Amino acid sequence: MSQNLPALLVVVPLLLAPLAALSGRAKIAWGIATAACWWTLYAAISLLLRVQESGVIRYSLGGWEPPYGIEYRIDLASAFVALIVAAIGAVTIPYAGTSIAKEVSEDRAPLFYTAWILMLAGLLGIAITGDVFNVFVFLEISSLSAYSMIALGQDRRALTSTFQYLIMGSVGATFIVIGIGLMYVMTGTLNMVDLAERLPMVESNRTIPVAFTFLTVGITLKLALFPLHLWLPNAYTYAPSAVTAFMASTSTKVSVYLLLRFFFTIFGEVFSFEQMRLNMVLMPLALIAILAISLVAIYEVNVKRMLAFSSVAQIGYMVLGISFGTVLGVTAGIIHLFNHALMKGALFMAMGCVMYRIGSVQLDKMAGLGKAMPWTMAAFVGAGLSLIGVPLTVGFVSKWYLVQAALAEGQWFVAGVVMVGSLMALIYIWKVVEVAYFQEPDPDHEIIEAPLSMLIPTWVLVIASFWFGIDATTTATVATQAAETLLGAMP
Amino acid sequence: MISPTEVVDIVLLILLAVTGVAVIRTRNLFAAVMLAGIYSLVSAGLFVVMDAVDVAFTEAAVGAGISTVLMLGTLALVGYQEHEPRHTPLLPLFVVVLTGGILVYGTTDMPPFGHPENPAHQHVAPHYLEESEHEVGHIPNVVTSVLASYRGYDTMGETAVVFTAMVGVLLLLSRGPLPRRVHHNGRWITVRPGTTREELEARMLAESGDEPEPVDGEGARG
Amino acid sequence: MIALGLFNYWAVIVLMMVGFYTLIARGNLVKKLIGLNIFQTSVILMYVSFGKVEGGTAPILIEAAEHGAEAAEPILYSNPIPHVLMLTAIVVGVATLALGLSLVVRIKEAFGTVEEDEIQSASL
Amino acid sequence: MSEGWIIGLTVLLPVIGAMAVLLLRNAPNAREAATLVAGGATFWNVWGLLRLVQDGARPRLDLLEVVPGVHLAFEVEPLGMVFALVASFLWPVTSLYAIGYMRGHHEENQTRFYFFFAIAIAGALGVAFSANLFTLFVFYEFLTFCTFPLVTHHQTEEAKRSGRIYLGILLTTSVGLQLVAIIGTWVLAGTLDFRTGGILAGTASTGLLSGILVLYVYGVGKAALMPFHRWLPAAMVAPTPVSALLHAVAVVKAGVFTVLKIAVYVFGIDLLQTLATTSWLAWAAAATIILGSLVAFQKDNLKARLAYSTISQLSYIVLGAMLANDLGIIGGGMHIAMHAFGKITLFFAAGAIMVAAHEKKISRMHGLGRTMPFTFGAFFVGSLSIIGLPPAGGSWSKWFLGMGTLEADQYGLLAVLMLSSLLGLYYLIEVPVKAFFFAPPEDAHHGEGIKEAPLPSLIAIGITATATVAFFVWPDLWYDLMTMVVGGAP
Amino acid sequence: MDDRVILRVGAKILIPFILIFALYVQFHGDYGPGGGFQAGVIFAAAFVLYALVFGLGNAIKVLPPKAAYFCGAFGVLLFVGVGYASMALGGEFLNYSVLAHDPTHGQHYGIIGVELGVLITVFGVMVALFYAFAGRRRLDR
Repeated sequence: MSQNLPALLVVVPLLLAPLAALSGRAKIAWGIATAACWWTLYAAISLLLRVQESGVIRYSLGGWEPPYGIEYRIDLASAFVALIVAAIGAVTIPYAGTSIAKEVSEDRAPLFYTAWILMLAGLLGIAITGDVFNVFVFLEISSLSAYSMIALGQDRRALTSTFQYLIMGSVGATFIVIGIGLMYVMTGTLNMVDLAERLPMVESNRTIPVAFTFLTVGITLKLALFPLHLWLPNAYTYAPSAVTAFMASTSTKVSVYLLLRFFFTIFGEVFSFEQMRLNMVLMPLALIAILAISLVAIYEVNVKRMLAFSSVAQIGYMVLGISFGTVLGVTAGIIHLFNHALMKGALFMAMGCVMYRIGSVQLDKMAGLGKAMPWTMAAFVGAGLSLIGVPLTVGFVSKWYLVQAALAEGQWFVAGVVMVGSLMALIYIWKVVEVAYFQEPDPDHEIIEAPLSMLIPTWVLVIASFWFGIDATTTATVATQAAETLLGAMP
Repeated sequence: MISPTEVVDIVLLILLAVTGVAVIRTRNLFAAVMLAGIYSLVSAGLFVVMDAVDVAFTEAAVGAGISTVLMLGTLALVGYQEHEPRHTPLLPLFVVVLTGGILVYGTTDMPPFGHPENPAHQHVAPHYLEESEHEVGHIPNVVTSVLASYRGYDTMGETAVVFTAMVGVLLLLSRGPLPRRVHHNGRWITVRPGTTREELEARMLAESGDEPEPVDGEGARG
Repeated sequence: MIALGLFNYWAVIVLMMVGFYTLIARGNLVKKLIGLNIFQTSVILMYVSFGKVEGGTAPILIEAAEHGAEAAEPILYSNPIPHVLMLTAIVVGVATLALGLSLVVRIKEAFGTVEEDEIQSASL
Repeated sequence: MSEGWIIGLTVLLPVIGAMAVLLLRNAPNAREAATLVAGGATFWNVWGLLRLVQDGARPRLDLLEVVPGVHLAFEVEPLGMVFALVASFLWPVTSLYAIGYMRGHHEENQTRFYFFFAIAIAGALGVAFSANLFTLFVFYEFLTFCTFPLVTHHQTEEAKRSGRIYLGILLTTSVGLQLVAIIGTWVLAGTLDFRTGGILAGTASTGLLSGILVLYVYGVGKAALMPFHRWLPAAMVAPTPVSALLHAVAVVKAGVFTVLKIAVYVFGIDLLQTLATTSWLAWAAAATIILGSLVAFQKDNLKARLAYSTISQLSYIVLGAMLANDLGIIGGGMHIAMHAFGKITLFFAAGAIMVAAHEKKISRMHGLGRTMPFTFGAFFVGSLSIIGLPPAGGSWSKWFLGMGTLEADQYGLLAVLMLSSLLGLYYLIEVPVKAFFFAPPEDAHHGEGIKEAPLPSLIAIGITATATVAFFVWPDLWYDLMTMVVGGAP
Repeated sequence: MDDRVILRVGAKILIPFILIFALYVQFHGDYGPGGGFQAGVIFAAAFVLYALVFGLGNAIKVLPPKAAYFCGAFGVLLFVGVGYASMALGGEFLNYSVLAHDPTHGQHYGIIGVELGVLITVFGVMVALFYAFAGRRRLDR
């Protein structure tokens, strides 16, 4: 089994998905989904360990040698991202068991969990594949399942926001397909490594820069980089709580990974940054995302929506890191992938708990929740501190690397913007804290603490966001090595 | 010198353009759907001209067949008429022209259409054409051997996508018992399935005279 | 067909942009999906154009016996890879379309309209 | 037990105390006893460490590596010892005071108060013992957050507003400026450890280093250099023991301590002297000294007046650091201790007046000295120390600061120190003088039922007032420690 | 209903031929254009035709929605199952060569298996989609 582990990481969920669909009972389907999530966590951890030990793992699907067949190619970056996805899946699925039972009708639950497993499989497939067209296929699996889950939100606006997401997501995917086609026509191959070898021969050609442009635009649509982020706030706001937590922590992360993969592995940093001057585009956009979108978040009164805008701003941080094009910058980007997954997951899950009990996440409805739901709000504050970037939380580690990357390049202004961004996070997190702790609750409503099955997963992420903030050596080492691999500084 | 196939190619392309523009212009959605079907059919023809018989077959079955049926089914539910656009289409026009312009710029360095020496035809494809007979066995249709074996994993993904679509559509559209319409005090009230009698009575008491909000079909067929 | 030069690509690009325009400029959700459909079909057209080989034939191997007289010269086949990719893309396209249409149906039920601006004013 | 773990225990003891407080929340007497015991134990530990430091040892505790190359670590050196001594000694004293105050004032949520109080002390000790900039920053921020519930203790609208200002300014400066400077230091020097002689020398152009110095000095918002001083008066909405400990000792001293520490161990005195912005910053501190005094002058609310006096006095220490010579550093370091004891006496007295007579305004305290002679007597002693007059400890630190300005040939700054003392003479001495010698306002009822504050509070006031005088006679402890900091023999 | 007689008779005659054509497309996929996907669509088209002519109710009797749904899931299982089978026999996932002694035979079996999976899924999904859309009635009527 062990030599087939790369394939099993993805195909076990793919086997379990139809089984969940056929199970017909919500509980059984949930059990199957849990099995799928935990299996992938196990597999992702073993793969990461194995990659650390013995380098890149290559696995030829169907036994066909690349570039003739499709291969899975797992280096540190992909193993790390796969681990993020799997870990978040494993933590959110117990949570989903309770929250979905309330938000989605029982007879739809089996289908819901099927979509959940499919999304997991799709994201993992993107993370470890070594074939560009295979990326597209798995991107569509994850996108379609995401659409169907978001549309299940209780507010009718869930439908329109899903439609908006579907349109923008499909445009993004089509752009990616166009880019892949243009690369193919100039090189005759779809394998990433093969492409990386053959692209330099035709780089001076006009077609490749255009392919690069289309891929970049397509992927940035998927990862919701400003100004292509319009779908994200709506989708995150109206989706069922568990879905928001799962998606916010995984799907944009995988898109960021794709960006890394295309920029560094396939096109190479020399082409991406010296010839295409990528940083000239990405850096301003990232900075605007950090400042402008954080400002929007400050004025938002729906807390889920506030957090969604904050996600757009945080994506700005990741892209900012990447836009330096240095090992330090990419390390910052990768480590923030992980860190942001932990803290935003926890924040959205805390809001899910609030939703579960009071049916709303409007700021004015949350008065006095600090007393009524102490554990939930403590989780919110804990993860919020991380978002602000208080030391000994993961958010600080991200900022540490990001600012370091900026200063190493002499970009003091950029470092300043990063800090201003985290202060803006302070403002919007603190708005919630003040309402929850400084206002008296509505005495008419008896509000009790969220159920343990939701609190425990939330707290797992909160504790993790402190744990990996206090001891960030592991994550930082992996991220640095991954960045070095991507930039080719290491064999 | 222009060969007959090239003439066909050009004619079909022009036909497609005309159909496309007609789709934009018409406000009748039924016509638009039909034109989209025709668009698929014509492009299927074009695929045949360009030797992509499998693609043509699929496009005809899906684009002209299934897609049209689904769209007509939708139209039956949502109505046939499109409203006048209310904003000036300047921004979309700009985006489209920019995108198209960049693409055209990208093609200017491309090898000419159909040239056998194109890099795309030099690297992996010849391996399939030459070796599939030994490697996969006697399957003359190379598309099939690539689809099902060399890139079988993509096809598995594709099957999963289809399955995902079904999961999604059923999540959205399936419903068990339809909402009932109950006559009360001279008005019709829509009652969601699963409403208990007590809830219903309480609601009737509370009802002030507004038509209830549109009902969401909860419950699934399974 | 070499005589066509790049004309074929350009024509395909124009078609793509027709679809793309319908997709982003129109407010009717069904019309948007039709636009998406045209957009994707045109991308398929682009790929298939990439696979075309002048003087070639469909990538279905011809037995030497059938081939007969011309055996001396190798037969040219069109490139099968774009075809394979596009079979997948068509399927993905119809899957997206189905999901989009079912959303449209639900939106109509929830908002009473499928026009974007009316939905916006309804959800305020 | 190894020396390193004594440090760990010292920082941990207040936390253990806090836990005990939480556990004993239903038994007020036991709860307060726990605070006092923990306070005493902590001070005992610090005293033990002091012995080691005086013998030239530098106990060290490496906790863990947070990101590669950056450790969470403690190391005790003389400057940190000064701060730790002040904080750990004044914690039990303040607790004693708080017992009287909180009960006398019928405050709510007393458990939360004692809990965060203890936690804040842990933060202050962490700042004092930090072995590198990172650890210092961690505890610096920790201190900000765990004092927030104390500042907003009353949970009123006003408390909420003040809390916003408090958190806003402290975090804006620390994250926006200080952290950038720290990471800049890391990028330039490749280390964040505090080392005698500094780590930044020769790593970059003096222009860049001058810029980093500015980021540091303004980035330490807790030092309350204008214009980042607004948080301090805002935080005065807190109960008086909080104001006393946190805003005369722990929080503000953490700020100026950080400035001193950065000056000595990150830049080094030699490097500081070459930087263009040093004297400029010294003048910024001088401006704060004067402006703070002038504002204090106009405040009728006693706590507000004390707050602005604190702002002014803190800049003495910043000024001492920016003089960039041994005398300035020694004076600054000693002023940490002298000001702490003096100012806490003043706050204690202000609180005592509030508990006993329910008066906040100075103009309404006329004649009150006759009913509360002990309190106003202590206030007088504290004032002397702040102004820098014998027989109070403050005179020594001011003396060294003055000498420092002369050594730096900054006669203008010396004039500033003089002027500020004159202003202080007026705005501080005014209070006891009017209390003793002026007739009470007509609608006041000072005679009826008002007596001195509760006994625990009085004991606390007595201790700090006595210490203030004692340090005039025996300033050696502080002087010796600070001499070690600048490299002299103990 | 009389005017539909021709339609009904026509459909009755046509549907078997469509089904046979679908099978042809399925199994001739190795030699000419066609394969599981196209065949699945054609199969589904036969059903759609039946439903349109004889009514949704009758179609549901012939093929209940649950069955269509089952097909949609089962095809995926079959496809993935072939992959697992090749794994179990010591090859990589979807390496059909190990399915028989002779690699090309194995490839052949594998391709038949996965094409069948595609057929079943596509057929099931298409019919399920049709049912879902057709079963949804306009509420405002």
